[in-house]
Amino acid sequence: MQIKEKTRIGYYPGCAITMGSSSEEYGTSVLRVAEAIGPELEEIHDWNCCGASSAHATNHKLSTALSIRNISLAEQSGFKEILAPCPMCSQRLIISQKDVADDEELKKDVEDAIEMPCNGDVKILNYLELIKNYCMDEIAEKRKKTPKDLKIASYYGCLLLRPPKVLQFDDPENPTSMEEIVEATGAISVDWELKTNCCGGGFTLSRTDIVLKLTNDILECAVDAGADAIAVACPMCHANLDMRQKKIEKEYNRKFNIPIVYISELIGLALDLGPISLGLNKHFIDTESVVNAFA
Amino acid sequence: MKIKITTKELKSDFAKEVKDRSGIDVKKCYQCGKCTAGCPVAYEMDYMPNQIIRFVQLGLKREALTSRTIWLCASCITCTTRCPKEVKIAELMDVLREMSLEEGLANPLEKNITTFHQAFLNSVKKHGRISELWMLNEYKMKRPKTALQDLIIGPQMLSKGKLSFLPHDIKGKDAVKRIFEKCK
Amino acid sequence: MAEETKFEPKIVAFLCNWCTYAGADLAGTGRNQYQANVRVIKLPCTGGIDPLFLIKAFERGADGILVSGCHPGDCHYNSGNYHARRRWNVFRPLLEFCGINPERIQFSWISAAEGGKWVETINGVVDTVRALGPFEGYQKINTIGPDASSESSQT
Amino acid sequence: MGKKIGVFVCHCGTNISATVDVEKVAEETKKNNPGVSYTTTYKYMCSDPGQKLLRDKIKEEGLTGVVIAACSPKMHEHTFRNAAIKSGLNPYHVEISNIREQCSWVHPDKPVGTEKSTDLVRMMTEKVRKDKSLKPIKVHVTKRALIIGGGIAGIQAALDIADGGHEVIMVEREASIGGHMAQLSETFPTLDCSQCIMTPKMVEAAQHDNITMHTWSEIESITGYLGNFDVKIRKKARSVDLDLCTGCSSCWQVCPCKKIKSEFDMGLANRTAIYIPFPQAIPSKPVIDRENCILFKDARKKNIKPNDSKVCRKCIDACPIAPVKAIDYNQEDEIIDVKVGAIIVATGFRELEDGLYGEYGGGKYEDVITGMQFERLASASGPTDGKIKRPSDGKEPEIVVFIQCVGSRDPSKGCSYCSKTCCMYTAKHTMLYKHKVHHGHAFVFYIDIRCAGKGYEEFSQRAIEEEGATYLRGRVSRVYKKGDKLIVLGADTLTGSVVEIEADMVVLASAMKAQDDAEQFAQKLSIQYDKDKFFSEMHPKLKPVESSSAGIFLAGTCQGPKDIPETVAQAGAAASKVLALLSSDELEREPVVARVDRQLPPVFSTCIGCFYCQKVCPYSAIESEDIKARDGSVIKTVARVNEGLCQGCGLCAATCRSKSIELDGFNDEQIYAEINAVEFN
Amino acid sequence: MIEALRKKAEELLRSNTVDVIYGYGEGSTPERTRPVFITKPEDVNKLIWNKYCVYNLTTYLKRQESRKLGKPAIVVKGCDAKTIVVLIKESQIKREDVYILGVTCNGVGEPLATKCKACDVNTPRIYDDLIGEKIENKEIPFDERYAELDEYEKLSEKEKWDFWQKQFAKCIKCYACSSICPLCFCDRCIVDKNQPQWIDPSAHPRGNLSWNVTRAYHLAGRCINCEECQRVCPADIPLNLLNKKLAKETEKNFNYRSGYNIDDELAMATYKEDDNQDFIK
Repeated sequence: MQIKEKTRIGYYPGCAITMGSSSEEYGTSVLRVAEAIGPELEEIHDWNCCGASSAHATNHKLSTALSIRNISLAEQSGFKEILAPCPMCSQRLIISQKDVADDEELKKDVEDAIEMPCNGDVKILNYLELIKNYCMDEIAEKRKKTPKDLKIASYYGCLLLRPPKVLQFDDPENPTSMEEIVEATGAISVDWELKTNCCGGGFTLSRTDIVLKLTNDILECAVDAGADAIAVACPMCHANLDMRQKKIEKEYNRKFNIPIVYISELIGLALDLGPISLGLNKHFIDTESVVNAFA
Repeated sequence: MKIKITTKELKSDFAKEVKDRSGIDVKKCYQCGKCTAGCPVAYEMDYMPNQIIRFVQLGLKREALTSRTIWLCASCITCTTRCPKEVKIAELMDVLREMSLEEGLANPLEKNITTFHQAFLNSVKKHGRISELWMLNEYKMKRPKTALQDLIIGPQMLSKGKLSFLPHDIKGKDAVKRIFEKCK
Repeated sequence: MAEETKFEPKIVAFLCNWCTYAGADLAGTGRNQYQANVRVIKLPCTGGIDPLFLIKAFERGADGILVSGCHPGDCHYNSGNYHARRRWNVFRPLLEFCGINPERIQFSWISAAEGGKWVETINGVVDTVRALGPFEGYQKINTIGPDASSESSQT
Repeated sequence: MGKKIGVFVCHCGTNISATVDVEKVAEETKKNNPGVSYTTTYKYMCSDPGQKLLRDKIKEEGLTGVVIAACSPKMHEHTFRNAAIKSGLNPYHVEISNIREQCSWVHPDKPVGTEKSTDLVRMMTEKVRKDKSLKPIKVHVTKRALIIGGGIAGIQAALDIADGGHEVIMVEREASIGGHMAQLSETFPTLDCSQCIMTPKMVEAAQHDNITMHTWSEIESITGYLGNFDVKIRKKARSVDLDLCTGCSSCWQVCPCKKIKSEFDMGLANRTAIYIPFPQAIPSKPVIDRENCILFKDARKKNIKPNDSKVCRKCIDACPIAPVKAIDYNQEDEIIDVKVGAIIVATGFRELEDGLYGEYGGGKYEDVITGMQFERLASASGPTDGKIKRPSDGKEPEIVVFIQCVGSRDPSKGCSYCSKTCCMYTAKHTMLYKHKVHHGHAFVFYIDIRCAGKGYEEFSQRAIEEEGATYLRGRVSRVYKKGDKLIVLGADTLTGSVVEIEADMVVLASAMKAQDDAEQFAQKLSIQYDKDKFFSEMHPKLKPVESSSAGIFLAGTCQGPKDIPETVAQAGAAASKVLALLSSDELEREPVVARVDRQLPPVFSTCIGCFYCQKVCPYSAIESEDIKARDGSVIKTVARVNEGLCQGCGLCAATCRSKSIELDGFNDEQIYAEINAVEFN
Repeated sequence: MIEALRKKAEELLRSNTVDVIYGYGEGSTPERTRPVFITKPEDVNKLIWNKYCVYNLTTYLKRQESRKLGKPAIVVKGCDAKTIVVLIKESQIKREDVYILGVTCNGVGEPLATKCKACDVNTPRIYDDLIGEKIENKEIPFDERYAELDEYEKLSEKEKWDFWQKQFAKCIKCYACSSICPLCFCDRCIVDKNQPQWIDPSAHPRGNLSWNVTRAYHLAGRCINCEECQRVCPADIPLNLLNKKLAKETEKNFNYRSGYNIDDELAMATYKEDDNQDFIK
């Protein structure tokens, strides 16, 4: 095997997936997988929240400044690429980067607010992009387990794909990146229709009713397509599909009980990194069926 | 409703204001309704997304800024993605929300949503990052009616170690605070 | 010299045959009056106007020049006006750089249907150039030394 | 040496003389312009006596140049030039000074008008001084027309020209003529069967004595100009000898490759490898699809001549023609040279490709079909014998959703224009569907209904009022599969609501696009095309069938989306233009053309051969010419103007830095004289 | 570097790849160089390369005297190499008829020539052989490349007029500017056309403006900024300012830089439908 020098990539976890947060298992599994096969992830020093929907929904300049501060910090540490596993974060960072590139005045204001310059030459990667760019060969080489007949519905949601002209990642209507990764872990991809639908995202607390309806459609579609589990790469999708699942079942009177797993967890299972260390015990919906498939 | 167009309305040139702020040119929209057709939240909205654009086209500022629709938009960007005329509709909603807050016109029926955004940003302002528990706390205090709906989830999250009691302050939290000040 | 009569600028207009010349004719048919300071030189197309023509007109003593042709997309020769536009895009800043007021050379698209626009444009050019005064700079060098034009048949 | 110039100032009744002192103009002109030997004024110069005055004075005074100060040259330049010819003066020594439209009518102050008129007359006398005799350009005409494309446009134009008594060469790249119209089921707004009106025309064209047809052929190159085009046609190897073959069908009946998607049936049915595209094809003789035929595959693999392959050979064995079989595996492409005088381009359109609309499945769902596919489903000679059946399972669809503007009016997919025909054909589709599936429901999503044509509005209203189609105003955002249904997410902006329909089949009113190779083809012909790659007409209003190159005309959808009546009308118009052109042996053209400087050796030409002129010429009228020494070595390469192609815009002349190109009628000396003659003091 | 150059030159001559090398040779003083035309392999030691090699040798591509020597290999700096691109685009020479000996260059002249101050072609963008260590070409922002113009563009209309009138008044119509210019290759220059005489060829001040404006305009979208015109002007007229102004406008309006890309269409022989027309009413 070739010994490659590990590429150094800035790591921007974002609030949702750090330890002690709602989706810490995503962060944990991303880091575990990176240790095993990925490039070297180095946390951006003293990063701050990207502002998420709340910022861009109410104050464009604030939203841009909060995101750009992180990019500038990364630039100062000499990173050429940043991984932001949370698609809310990666989307905000990419959009902000483009907005300042397109608008000199905004750039000036933002640089003034964050008290730092911003060159804009750092590339921001979402998690699927990172895996596709750096880890596909490694997964093939180092895969230890092959799941038995595990059918996975890959769920992208909104933020990985849209707006496509800015993010420029995969086909916005029929993406296939996640399926390729799922298949690399040895699982079977099921073709289903709602993989790019919206789960209601940030409305989980403020308009739970909307979230319940949208997630019900998604769960129903995946289950009807024969999926044993749904793979995601977004903490919000996960929160809505996993934590809210019991409530959905009650509200719409249908039993799903379908595990929602992070794509990083799936990779981790294929590499035999151990379910607990990947955080699979932290899910609301029991993930045992998935873990067992890799036995 | 009746749309009354007066010189005052025409002079205000809402569409131009929107364009100057965001670069979004609503004149391009020819009202095909594809945004509405694909909107996952449209069923809850008081006006369809295309109608909001129509308000902007016609200079009906108040109608647009007091709508519930702008708050119900989930920013899933399906509309922008599929718009045949490349109008950035989701981004337009952002601008309208901003203007709505500035003018104090945010629809009280969607107070949950505006309060959530406020609680979220307050947490960022204070700590530099989100402290989910404290953010939740602030939100629930302000919107007590919503407190019950997450009664089951909260404790379960705590038990799985998913809600930390300690807010995590970043070193540069003062810098973040200054960002908030400068971006008012 | 005291209260002499109002300065009447001389304007040379280079027009394309198909649009602006016909537009100027239409202004006539409609009896739309305008100032008489313009002398029209008709060419098939604005694409056929060499910047040398403009230089020559200034040399001869023009105070202002108008170049006018078909609107983009309407050129009788498909692309003549587009090529012309490219030329003016570089020639105009060059003259400006040399200290010639760009208002002395104006460009317009006037279609065969725009008699009104022709009238407005001519009046606009005449008024603007009248306000600028005679193109003394050029006329001054014109009078130094012998007249170079061997072709001249004027007095 | 000097010219004797006569100046005639017209009163135009009082149109001029009311505000211009014409006598004074004449007097001043005579006084101040040496060389002006005669001046006069006259009440109406354009009247018969006025013209006679001109003719007489040219003779009497021996005038070699004339200025008429009168109305705009657009009015009577032609009149006066013709009068000059009658007195033996070359007409290009006559110039018009426009003192009516551009002076007397717009300047009410008489002294001002008089002064300006005097100026204008002087400018023209100076120009006349430099005028040269020009001869009209004569171009020989080859009395034969080329028609490119064998669809309804091409066929109509070919028949019209052939009936007019001229030879027509028709080139069609498919194996049969007929084009899209042959694929259609019924036609709007009368619902008559397309085949029934198309097939007789196809037969007529094939049997016409004046029409030579080359199917399975393409244009290799076209050179030359108006009246004299040299055309190379590539007759692609058909593998079947058209003279020997009788179209008996023995070969395609035995062909074992039966699973090839039929292009004619839009992929809804299969064909064999040796095939005729459809039963009524003309010529009704097969072609071998060399990509898919197993014999050819074998030959390619083994790198041997096809006829040496031993694989299959069933078709040749079945061919009853003897002693020489009609099938020739080794047949090669053949290049045919023809000379023609005029060309009609009728290359048609293509339907929008699948896959562009990911949100409608991007071609993934069998039951989401295009408009052309629906035509085949509805056609009595189609794969389902005219029964409306879903492609996936053959079930009769109970709810069909028609989506309009798929690819039309959609700049985000690179297509901003309206395809013009879809509103009508969708209305037609709903009717055909309702006629065949009485209990079915048709829903149409539209943005605007555009049915401007005779009987069109009534037709589309009939679809709604009588046939019960439900029209919903809004675009569809998403189509996806749920079970065996298709979920259509649309909007109805009139009620302000989202509409979700569980449909059995979806029909996309796909846009009409320019042919894929339109751009290269246009370059081959030196004709212009628009941003959507449709060929551009010379003038959008007044020259709608002329291309930007003289002698090349446009018919049908290659110029832009249009329906059958409009296509036929345009084809007829193009044909009549060609007939007019072919009616004379020689063409005369205004001699306003550019000319590249030529000099005696050793200079030959001041042209340095930078060829900027060639790059800016809108008509590809600039050629390069090698000036050669006696030993054949090239001394220099310079530009040359092809008079047949030049339209006289002067772009080249203005582009030339050394002023080595000049435009006759507007040459350097003439313009210089005009500029110089402006009175600046 | 000189050794590499000489070796390559010798090789090219010996193999009959070319008939002549246009290069730089020693001048009368160490600070001077002069063009040399090497036709014999044994003469290659006459070739030199140093920071005094300011000229643009491509001007010899248009001259009959040098053309007679046969197929050339020509020593070019990055800036000079751009000329060849234009000459090829304008059909004055075929690519295969010239062998390009590109030299990498960190700037010439003592003090450094103005043209070198914002150089982004230290390594030529076109060559057959590269002599010298490859230098990464910088990307220089638009404003910086045309900074030289700033002080003149700032002048008032009257100041501009006066400045240029003073400059043009010095012109003696010696035409050194056009004869040195590698892109002024017309057999008959426009001033030599006398029917009609568009431009007064005598040293009349009026003709001077017309001549200088026309000369500059004829280089619009073509000049590659070698500054040879300015260097040879006996009256020290800052001719290159005019050329540079036009280069700036061409780039600003048409996004075109002469000599940079052989695949670009010549700026003044093409157009875009959305070209600027702000100034057209």
